[in-house]
Amino acid sequence: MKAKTKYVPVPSTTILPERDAGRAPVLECVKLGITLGGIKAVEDFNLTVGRTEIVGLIGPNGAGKTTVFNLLTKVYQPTTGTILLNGQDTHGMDTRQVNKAGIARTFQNIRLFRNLSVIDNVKTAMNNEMHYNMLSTILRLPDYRREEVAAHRRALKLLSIFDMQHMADAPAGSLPYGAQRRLEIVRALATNPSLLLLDEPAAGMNPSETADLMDNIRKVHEMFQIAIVLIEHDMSLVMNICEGICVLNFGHVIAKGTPDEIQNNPAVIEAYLGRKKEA
Amino acid sequence: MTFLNFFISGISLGSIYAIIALGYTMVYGIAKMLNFAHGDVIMVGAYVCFYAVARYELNPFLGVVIAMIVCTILGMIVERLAYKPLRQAPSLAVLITAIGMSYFLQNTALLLWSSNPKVFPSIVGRGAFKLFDGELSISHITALTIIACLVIMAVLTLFISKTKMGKAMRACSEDKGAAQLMGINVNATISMTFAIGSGLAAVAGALLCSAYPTLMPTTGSLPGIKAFTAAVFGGIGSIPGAFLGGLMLGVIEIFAKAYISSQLSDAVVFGVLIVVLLVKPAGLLGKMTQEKV
Amino acid sequence: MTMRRLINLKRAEARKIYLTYAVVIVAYIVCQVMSSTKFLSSSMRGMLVPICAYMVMAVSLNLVVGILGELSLGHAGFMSVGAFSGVATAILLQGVIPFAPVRLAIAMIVAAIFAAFAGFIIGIPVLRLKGDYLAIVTLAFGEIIKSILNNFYMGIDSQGIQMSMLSDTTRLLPGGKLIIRGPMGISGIQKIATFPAGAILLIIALMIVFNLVNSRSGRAFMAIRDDRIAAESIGLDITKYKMMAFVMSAALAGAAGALFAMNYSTIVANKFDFNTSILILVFVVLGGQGNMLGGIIAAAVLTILPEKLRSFSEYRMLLYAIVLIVMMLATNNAEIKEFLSRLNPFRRKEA
Amino acid sequence: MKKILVCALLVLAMSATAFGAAFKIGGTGPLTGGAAIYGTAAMRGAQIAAEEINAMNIDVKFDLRYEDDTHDAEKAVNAYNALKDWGMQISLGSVTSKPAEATAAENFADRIFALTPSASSAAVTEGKDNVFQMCFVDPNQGTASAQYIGEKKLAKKVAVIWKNDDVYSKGVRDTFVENAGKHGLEIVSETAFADGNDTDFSVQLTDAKNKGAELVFLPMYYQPASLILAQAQAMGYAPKWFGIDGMDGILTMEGFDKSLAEGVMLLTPFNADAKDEKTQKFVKKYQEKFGEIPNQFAADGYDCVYAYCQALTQAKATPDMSAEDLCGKMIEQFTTMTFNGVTGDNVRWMKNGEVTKDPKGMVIKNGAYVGLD
Repeated sequence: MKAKTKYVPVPSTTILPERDAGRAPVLECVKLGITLGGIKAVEDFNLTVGRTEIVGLIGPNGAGKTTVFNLLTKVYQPTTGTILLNGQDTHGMDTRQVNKAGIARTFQNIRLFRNLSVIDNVKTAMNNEMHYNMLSTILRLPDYRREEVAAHRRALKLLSIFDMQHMADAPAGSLPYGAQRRLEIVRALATNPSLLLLDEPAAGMNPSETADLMDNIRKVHEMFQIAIVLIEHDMSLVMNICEGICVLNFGHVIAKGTPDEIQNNPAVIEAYLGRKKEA
Repeated sequence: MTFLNFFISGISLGSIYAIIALGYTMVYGIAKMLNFAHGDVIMVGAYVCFYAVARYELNPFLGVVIAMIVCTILGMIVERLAYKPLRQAPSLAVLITAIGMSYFLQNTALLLWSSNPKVFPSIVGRGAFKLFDGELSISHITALTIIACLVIMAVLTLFISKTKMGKAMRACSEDKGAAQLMGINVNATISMTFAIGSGLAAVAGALLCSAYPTLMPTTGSLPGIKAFTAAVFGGIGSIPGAFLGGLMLGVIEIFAKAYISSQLSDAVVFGVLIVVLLVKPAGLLGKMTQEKV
Repeated sequence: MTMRRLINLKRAEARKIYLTYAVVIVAYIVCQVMSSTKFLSSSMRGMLVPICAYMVMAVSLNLVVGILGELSLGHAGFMSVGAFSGVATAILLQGVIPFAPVRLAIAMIVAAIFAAFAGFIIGIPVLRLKGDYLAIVTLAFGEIIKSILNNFYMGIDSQGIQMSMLSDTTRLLPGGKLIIRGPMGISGIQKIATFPAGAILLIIALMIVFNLVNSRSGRAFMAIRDDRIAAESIGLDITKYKMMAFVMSAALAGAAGALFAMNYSTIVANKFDFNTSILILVFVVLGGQGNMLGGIIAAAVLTILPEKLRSFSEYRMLLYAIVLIVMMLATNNAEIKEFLSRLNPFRRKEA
Repeated sequence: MKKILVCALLVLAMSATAFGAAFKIGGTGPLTGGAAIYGTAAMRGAQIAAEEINAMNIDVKFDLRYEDDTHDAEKAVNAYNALKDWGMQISLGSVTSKPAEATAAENFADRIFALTPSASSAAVTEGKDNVFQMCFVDPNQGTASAQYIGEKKLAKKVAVIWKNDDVYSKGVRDTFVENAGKHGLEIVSETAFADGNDTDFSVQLTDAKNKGAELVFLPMYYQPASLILAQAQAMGYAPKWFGIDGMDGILTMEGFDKSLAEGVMLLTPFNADAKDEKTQKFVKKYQEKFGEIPNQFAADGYDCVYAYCQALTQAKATPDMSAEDLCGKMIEQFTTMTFNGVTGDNVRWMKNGEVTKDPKGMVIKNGAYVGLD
């Protein structure tokens, strides 16, 4: 066991919902920070996410929200701080290992496997639960068939949550924008995460699409009983769906709390919502 | 003293690689394509220079100028006919077209100028500067090549950083779409890049064949590949990188021959290249670009 | 029935795969019949085996370039490793296994193993790099393999196999035989490669690649090609899959190399140089990246083309270059493509 | 109906003989690519010989065809097959060694007689009763060179620079090194180069110079040799130079400074400056036709066709004979006849296909060959 924590995990200001109290949190970030090109993009970031909590990460453009996701998924290695995932220190892990440990994400700029079909995008994400080997692959042995069939069924089931099963065979790159965003969520879910990170899932969607998305996120949350952190600019979505909200500005957390608390927080209003209200 | 002499031979060979690599790196930096026909443009430049100097007995420098003009035009024609239609195509398609162009130039040269090797007349004679009682000698052509290399590098750097065209080139190398939106004529800029690269190729051809004076239709192809390696070694797209990469490649090649094995020198050179790229994945002076997530 | 449909790929893709097999088998039968009834010229007959070898090379490189999306400029190096190890195996087995097809099969398997091993060794450093840098390192390795084989000596005598580098210091006992002779390569090879063997190898290669592509590994390859960062984010082991594709591709190239070499009485390392690597890359690009049938057809066309151009004597290679450029322009330029499709009277009406 | 068919067949047969009044003779060689100099020269030499013979008032006529093999074994077999489809009856093999090895195996299998102008590797003829060489076999050149240098006491300390990826260079180098000791030579320096690094020779020359080599042996073609001579002069190193037949041609390179080659010795069967009538006629024709002075490859090609002419005449062969019949006759002729050509007098062939002719020691004086003693 290599426990190379830089900081002793201390409970940060928790905003855990009632139902998760007493259960170990999914994610604990302690004094997380990174310097990119000499600039402290994120500094002293503390966040605790409950087992089934939905957390919103908001803030003006350039506040460092996506950087936090990149730190959590180890696209960047943090310069300071600790990330505990299900109580396990993720220090030294890479993106792949973090995913295996339970984090799945979507991307702000959609990153689908554009030339693969919709269902193959989902099945690719199930790779780690398939175990047939090279020989079975080439000779099409029974375990190949068994696992492929199982994966196919599960992929269709996941797609049907978002009502996408009918487009299973279309190339992912050819889907309309909204469907691409949904597919990214399905793909992330297919890796069986305990924490789902959604980076602006509603970007570019019209109000009715956004409303559908909101329902879908709720549905997913209920079905899988997982924690979700989402970055979003659409305040109606954030305020409606999130139980806890964390506000970032210039790489620092400026506020944390329930949607009501955040809406009335003067610092937030000044930094972010305030401008919106004036507009 | 032997060591120093080898070092000078290495620099001499390396400066030739460097000057070819400059052409590769310019075109790569701006058009983002590996122009495998570059080596053959060098060959054409050398032939033009050869005919001007040896057959028509013109002044060697006039010969180089004529070669530059011919190659510049050739480069622009090649770009217009073969590469421009593929601007939107996948980069591999352009690579293969460049290779086709390389075959085309080689075989045209074979028909025009026959396969018989020609001995290139040196553009500055065969003399050498003797130092330390002749223990150390630097041939005039080596000195000229290094100077030419430095001058070209300086001029290119100035051109790219100071002139309007140069700035347009840099803009194109960063982002063609954005450059277009800023009112830069991307096609003209790329065409200009090829013109400059090919003009440089003519100089490189004259220097290559002055230093190692045999000229055949295949003269350009192997030095071309070596120079391409040098460009990557230094960080492809970087002008000082091409210079440094070329010199280092030359020195390593000579030292490998002298101190390791003359039979395995190529293996050693490429081995060093691999090690360097593992330590510095974007070459010695190349910029590491991080993909934005 | 539903099960089959479930597991199996989209129909269009499946159709493409069956079409590929069908084309290969029909072409094989036609050539075989024509060849045995002497309808085929010696020139064509002589090219059947090398064409098969090049087709396998195209399929194998397509796995790396088309499916995995990495550019390799040193693929001939693996062909070379396969050619030398395969031929050496065949020579060593000459007394032991008198039946040539079995010897050929064993030689190809050994060649595939050696080439796969070379692929693995090379893969360790190479796969850490990206894009053009990866390409140049594969080029470098191709040259290194060539340079090493040009200085490699191997012989056999009563004491077993002897090897040396740089110069022949094997000191074989009387009755021993020097098999690999540095720059002189291998001479006096028994020509045991046959067209049916080539066709079988091609079918096997296609089977391996198609089955691989339509499996979890194949999806991983293509996912890495389409978006490496996303692939990592869903837990794919990039290095492992890149290595898998690279090694598999090297193994197939090795088998193809053995087949190729055993169609000639002599081979040298210089045959498998940068130009050969490029030639194979041309097959892949011209046939369409990831398109196995296209690559196969391109391999056949580009191997036969220079032979058919012989009547143009000295203009032959010039014409070849022009045809190559024109083909690249025609298949990749949007305007020309549009123009060509307008010429095609059978084109589908677009809605 | 049957009659018509028979008539048609008869006409066909007749036209075939009328058409086949000449022997179809074919060869392959590199006509494009880096080795094109050698193939083109051999082809042109053969062309001149064929034209001359066809203009003569004798029964033997030739229909000559050369195909490009780009110095590659695979392409050589393709070229050979193309010639076979054309109806080649006798073959000129291939010009360069490795391709020739590949085509020789085909010649052997198809029973088409081959006489290669210049493929000098021993493996070309090895084990094939119907493949013969016009040039010296490589190992003989190495042995002969070592012997010559030893016997004439040209030097004691010798350096060798050879081409590491070339069958020809390697073949000569191997036997030279093997035999050097026997003739009292000490090899003090041995260095190599290869295709990608054949421009800079400072390391090889410095090594030879520092180790005190009095003579440098250059088993290679003339193009790299010309670079070596120029670079040696630039660094002020002036040993004795000794080359082999591939060195021939160095004086005729356009723009070559002949003073560089002053004193270079070489063993070559051909000398374009020779005063005998045969050579002068050939050189003059070649120059008129192609504007260049023929090298050894051209001379070999030329001699090959003349040797065939002599053998076919003596065997009373006719063009309607099959390739296999001709093959038997040619084997018989070539193992017994004596031929005088531009590359040597009293040329004879051994049963294994190797040629025996005296290599002429030449030295370059004032830009021309002069016979050594």
